[in-house]
Amino acid sequence: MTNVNVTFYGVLAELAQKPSISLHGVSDTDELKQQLLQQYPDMAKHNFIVAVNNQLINKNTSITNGDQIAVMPPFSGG
Amino acid sequence: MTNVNVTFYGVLAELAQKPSISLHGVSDTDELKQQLLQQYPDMAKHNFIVAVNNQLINKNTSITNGDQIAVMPPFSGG
Amino acid sequence: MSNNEPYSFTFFEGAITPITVSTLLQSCSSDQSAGAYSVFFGQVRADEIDMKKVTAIDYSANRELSAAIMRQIGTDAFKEHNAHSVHVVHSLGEVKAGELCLMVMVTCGHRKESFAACEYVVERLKKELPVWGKELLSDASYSWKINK
Amino acid sequence: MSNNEPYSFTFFEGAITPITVSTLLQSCSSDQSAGAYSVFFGQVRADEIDMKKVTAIDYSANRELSAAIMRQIGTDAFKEHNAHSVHVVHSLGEVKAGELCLMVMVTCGHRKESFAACEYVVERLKKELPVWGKELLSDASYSWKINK
Repeated sequence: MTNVNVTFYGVLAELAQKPSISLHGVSDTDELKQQLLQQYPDMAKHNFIVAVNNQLINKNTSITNGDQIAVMPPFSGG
Repeated sequence: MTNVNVTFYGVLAELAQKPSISLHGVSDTDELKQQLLQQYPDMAKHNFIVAVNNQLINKNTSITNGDQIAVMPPFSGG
Repeated sequence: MSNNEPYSFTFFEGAITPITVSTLLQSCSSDQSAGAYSVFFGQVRADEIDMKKVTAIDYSANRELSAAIMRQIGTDAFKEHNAHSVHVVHSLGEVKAGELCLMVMVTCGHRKESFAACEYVVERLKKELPVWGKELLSDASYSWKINK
Repeated sequence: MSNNEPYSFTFFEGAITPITVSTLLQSCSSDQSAGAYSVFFGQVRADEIDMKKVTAIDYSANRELSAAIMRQIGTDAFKEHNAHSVHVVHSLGEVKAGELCLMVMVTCGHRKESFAACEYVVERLKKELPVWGKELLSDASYSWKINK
């Protein structure tokens, strides 16, 4: 079973009430999103930007054991 | 008779070999240019920009006694 | 940040100071073929949001991903805009209204290139850098910043 | 040059130093509605002219007329580009290759305005300011600079 580390940023870290969690048994990023929305329903109000191992992804992407996943709201730097 | 001070800048000051001269009896800026070209034939190679009392002029302009006249080559600041 | 490399990207704790700026400027003067420096500074504005004033912005970032994305933007600026150097400093943590939170400096051979290159880097980093600003308001509430 | 007036124009003897720059930056931070500073620096390039290198530029100016023309450019930048402040420093006398000869700093509410306003001021002053550069060459000859 896959075991991955998920790190939250910005308003999403606030909604998760912690900077990161471990997730088990998610095989791709679509599944990841579903599981997060189940666990944190308030996140549904926000767009997610997802990076797997520091690569931004823009379509459903498979997840491998040990992957580092970043779940980010829209950027607002500068 | 009009008596005016003419100040040269850039390459024109070099050609005049002094920063300024007094000119007598010129009644407008066209006459001024003619007189300068007679006195300094090498100036014919350059475009003149003329200011009378710190006002740039772009057409023939009459000259009054005591006017301060600047005779300038094209600008190259910055 | 103040080396002679043509590229740097730094997160800076708190507000960017004029010292940071002059250090960076000095580090570029060895390039005698650069005729133009275009520099952009972002300053935290005391905007009003729902009748409350922004007193500061608290910045957080995905630092590793920011480094990778910023390097790509820099590489593109060298290739597409003839940049001789690209240096970026972004604040993390709290920056008060009236203080600097972003500095982008681009050097090029000529001025028109430098204007275009600097604007290019600023626009791209505003869109693409994984950084978040939390606007702290005068009544101790806050609001997450949204970039336009 | 380092006051809190929204406009200044200064001729500076010799090269512009990073100190000049940070002083000017600091003087603007009191405007908390300014979110964007765009700054342009011109540096003397070691160009080649007829196989000779430019080692320095010796600047001269019609100072009084420059002051009047620069003020007009500044006024137009306030009106047409929503500038909050416009500060210009231009060198006089000798500035070596690799040294700064021009600084233009414009502050605006937002970044896009500031890019446009800074470019506007730089382009106009290059065309309109009665300043002349004499390029000093490596063999002790010289050549009068021509702006493109």
